[in-house]
Amino acid sequence: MSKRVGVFVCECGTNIASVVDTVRVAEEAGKFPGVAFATTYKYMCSDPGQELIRKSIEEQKLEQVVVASCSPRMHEKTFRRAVAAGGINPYLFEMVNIREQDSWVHTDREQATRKAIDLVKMGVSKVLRNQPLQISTIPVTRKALVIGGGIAGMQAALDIAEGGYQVILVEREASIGGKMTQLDKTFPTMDCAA
Amino acid sequence: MSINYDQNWNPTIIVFACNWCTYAAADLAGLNHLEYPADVRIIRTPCSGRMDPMLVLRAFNRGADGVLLSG
Amino acid sequence: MVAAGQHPNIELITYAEVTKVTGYIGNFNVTIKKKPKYVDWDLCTGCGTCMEKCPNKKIKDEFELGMGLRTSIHKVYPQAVPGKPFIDAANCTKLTKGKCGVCEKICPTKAIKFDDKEEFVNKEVGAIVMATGYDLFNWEEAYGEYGYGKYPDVISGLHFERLVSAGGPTGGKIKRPSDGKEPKSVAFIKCVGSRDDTKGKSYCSRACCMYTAKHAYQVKDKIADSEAYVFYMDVRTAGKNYEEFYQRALNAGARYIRGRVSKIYPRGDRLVLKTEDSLIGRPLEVEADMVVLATAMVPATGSGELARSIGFSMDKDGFFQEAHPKLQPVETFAAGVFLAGTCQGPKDIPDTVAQASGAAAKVLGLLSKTELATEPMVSEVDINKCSGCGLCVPICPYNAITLEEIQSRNHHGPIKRNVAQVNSSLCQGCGACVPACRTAALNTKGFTDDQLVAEVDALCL
Amino acid sequence: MKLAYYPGCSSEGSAIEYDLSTKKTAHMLETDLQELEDWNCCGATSAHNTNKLLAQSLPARNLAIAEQNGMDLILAPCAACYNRLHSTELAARKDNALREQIQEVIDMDFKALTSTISVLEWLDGKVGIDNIKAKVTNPLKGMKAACYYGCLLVRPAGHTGFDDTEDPQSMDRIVQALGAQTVDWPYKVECCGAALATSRPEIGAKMIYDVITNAKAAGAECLVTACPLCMLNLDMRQAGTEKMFKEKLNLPIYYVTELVAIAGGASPAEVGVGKHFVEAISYLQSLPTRAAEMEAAEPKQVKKAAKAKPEESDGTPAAGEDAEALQKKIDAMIKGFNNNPDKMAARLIEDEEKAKILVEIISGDDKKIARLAELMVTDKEKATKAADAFITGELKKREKESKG
Repeated sequence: MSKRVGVFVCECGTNIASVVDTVRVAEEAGKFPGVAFATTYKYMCSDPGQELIRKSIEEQKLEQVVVASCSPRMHEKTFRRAVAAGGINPYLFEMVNIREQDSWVHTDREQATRKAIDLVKMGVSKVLRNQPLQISTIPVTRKALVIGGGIAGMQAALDIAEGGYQVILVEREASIGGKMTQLDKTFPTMDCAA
Repeated sequence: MSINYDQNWNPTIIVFACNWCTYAAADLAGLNHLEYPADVRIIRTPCSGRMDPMLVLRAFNRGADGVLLSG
Repeated sequence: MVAAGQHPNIELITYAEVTKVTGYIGNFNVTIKKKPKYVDWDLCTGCGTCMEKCPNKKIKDEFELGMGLRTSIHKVYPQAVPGKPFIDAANCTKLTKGKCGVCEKICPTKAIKFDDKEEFVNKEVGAIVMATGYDLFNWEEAYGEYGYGKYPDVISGLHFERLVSAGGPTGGKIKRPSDGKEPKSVAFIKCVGSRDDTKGKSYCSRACCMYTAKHAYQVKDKIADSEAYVFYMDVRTAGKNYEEFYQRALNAGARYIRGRVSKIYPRGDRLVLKTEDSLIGRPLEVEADMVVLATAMVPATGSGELARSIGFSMDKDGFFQEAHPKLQPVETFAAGVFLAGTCQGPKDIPDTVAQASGAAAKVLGLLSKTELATEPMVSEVDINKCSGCGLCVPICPYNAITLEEIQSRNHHGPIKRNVAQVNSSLCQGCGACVPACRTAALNTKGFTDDQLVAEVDALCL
Repeated sequence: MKLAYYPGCSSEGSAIEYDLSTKKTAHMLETDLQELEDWNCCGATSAHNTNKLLAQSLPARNLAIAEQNGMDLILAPCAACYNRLHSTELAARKDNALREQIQEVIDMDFKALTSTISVLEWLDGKVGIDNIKAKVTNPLKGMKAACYYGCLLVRPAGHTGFDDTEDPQSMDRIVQALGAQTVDWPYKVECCGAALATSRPEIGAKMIYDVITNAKAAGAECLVTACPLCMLNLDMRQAGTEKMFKEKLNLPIYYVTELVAIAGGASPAEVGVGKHFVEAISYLQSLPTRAAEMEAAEPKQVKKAAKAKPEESDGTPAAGEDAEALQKKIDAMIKGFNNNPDKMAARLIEDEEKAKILVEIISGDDKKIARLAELMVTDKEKATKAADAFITGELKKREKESKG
């Protein structure tokens, strides 16, 4: 497999850049084997940030991408889309968490920067071994189950039913209504609960 | 109980963190800006069930000072 | 409520519980236990003759929280939906002692079915909305200073709702449970079980400030020359028109006193509340005829087991855990399972309705697709390496691995052998099977041994 | 049973009778109390308000002495001593660093192995109610006591753990075992205000007043405590409180151990009851008379209940009549029903039509007549209601028959 990794280091405004020396991280990343291109940007998840990734893939003929920014639980999907828009398989991408697990939990600039460099190195080594993966599909049973027939359950069931789908509403008691039916009037309008 | 260690020593500590709990918890620590030593390096695993003892041995073999499995 | 009961797209299954959920997003298989009602609701017209004639009339009515009486064959309450009665087996003399059977004799449609049995049905669904609601904190077990429930005129807010309700045991007249007298002075205590780390829960139950304001207003409104005292820690009125409603209660003459009540004890036929006015820093004693406690909301009993069986988590208080507190407040960690209402955390009616509609929108988004894209980071088998030992099969928590026979060949020629196969729709990519595989035939895509080793090496060297 | 005994400073001064009676009780219940040698002050109030480590080291030294002597349990009768010793032992078990620090301060080995118990735990939990009952030779019949636990003995929750913090029952069980009655009253764990006696006497006196009047309102004739400070406050300052509120209170206060010892045969004087400020011996002496009065009053109470509703002159039994006289009245009523049913019916029902029906119903029905007669003697209102019910039932029956 060709080894042309692009590394994109996000500053997240000052969230990352105030603790981690992002420029140095990008410089160091550029020296890792396989890395063809490394840069920083203020907000990598923003439209211009994603455009930067897309354009760099094209211009630098990148084959794999590493984004060093926030937690993958936050923006992994965003960047997979950006990578795909650049024309490479979205799974030839790795995300490195230098915000939640670095800049937000450390205060020593030198140590945090060294950690960020290590984490980027880890991401690059991994992405070099990534395989292109294909998304498959599964069928959907177009029917919903609502457990509990109180206010929440009835409202959800009605909204789904109004949307045109079948709903099964299961209630523990012999009548739906839940606690609501025991209430008298309800604030702030003081209209009747049932 | 207290641990005395060289303040200048930067150990290599590898954490294998389950994506669903420990990794999320580490993110939550970040959200709350709870500070901890910067020697910790987290490797994300899809689940702690994915952990292979081989990986722990590999880490020690390559010079890690400590390994934490959490999930 | 009636709308939910009549909608052609809604199938109501009441007096039933979900006991088992298997499958995954878009393809859940649900087992529902229908408890025996002893009445065939297909035949029953809901005429109510059986309820009139049932000789067992002295059963404490759960709906009225024990303040009213009901018969053994009964509806949950008169306007129940569906409007049909069922038999409470524990209190029916026919079912416990084999005597009576009056309802069976007089039922014009012969709908009574004393041999009714528990029944299990299976349903296929694509999405699940959890709306299991809340229970009230059991203050009688925790608050000795309020008498552990031994004073009949110390009641919960829900009791008060029944007392002011036109359909309640007193026909909407506020009367004391002890002697049926109209209370001239009613004291309300907020945060009973809420915001109390020692005896109750640390969280705020959110709805109590407003319903207590409503109760105090109702006392002033319904009882002439009455006093309504509200003992509070804070008055939290964050909601549209909420502050205005609180002011309305104040204007009606409700007396708000900032202070915790440390003790309630009887004096004659009244109750004394020992408390303080913390704004002026003075201890206080207030006499009242009735005390209403705004008790905390806690998760509904049994909801925890349900969550565990489906496979999503709960928070420290037992409420269902949303996938993200800000960005995914109606989703759970189990894809395709959504949250609505107080099962996720204490909330009032407007918030409940809003969240329920939010959950419904998520469900509609899901059901509008005929097919779903799946995460490709799942396990795969290298059949050339697989020895067919089957160790991985019981390890998989999602039952995604099976042994299949394949045609293969060795140096003697073609043979048949077993190899493991992963169902990629069921596989959640946890990778538990990988370390179990002795021949390294299994790997999780995206988290292969090769990749993880590379990460370890990158960090250590 | 062998217990280490920590008397505490008050046992040699204000609470001599607590010490005396505890020792007497121990002797009677075959508990071997071994007083700690060279014990020191527990540090209550003064130490834990000023220095946390000191407040834990003072009691820890006593615990360490008990530990050296191999004692598992240490009895601390004073509520404050109990609290300080017990909380120290819990804190030291939980926090090893603290335990080591305390060791350094007291210069002794301290493993926090000994557990501190209160008098109530000892009597209720270790000796047991049945064993106390077995030793009672002089039951305190006739005594109506309010068991007063005070603010400290069963608190904080999850710390003392031997009884409920809001509605404790252990002392009630002990006092009942001695033959006395205990009252259910709401002030059993309220503060007596002892700490305010010198700094804010007007508040302190109000708190004393509240505790005492509440006990009396619940029907108590004396108060039982297990805390020397409560005793001091409620007993010594009762006279001052009476003066301040211009009201005679006169409620004798006893230590629970005094009562156990006396019920076990000790004389009140020998356990120090004579040392109390509020005279407390005469109430004990009056118990046999009170017991006799109570017994005599019991059948009367039944009649009082029967008399609860005011009635017309007919059939009302005068107070003091016995059951025999009651039966006579009932018999007379039955006779009246049999001989002159119309008149009797008129006495129950005003409406003539209805009265007529009643006569028809009861004629020849001995059971109904007997029931009505009995009710007329005991409670005429009920008799009227019963008659009404008979008539309504009959009318319904007739209506049905006419339809059928």
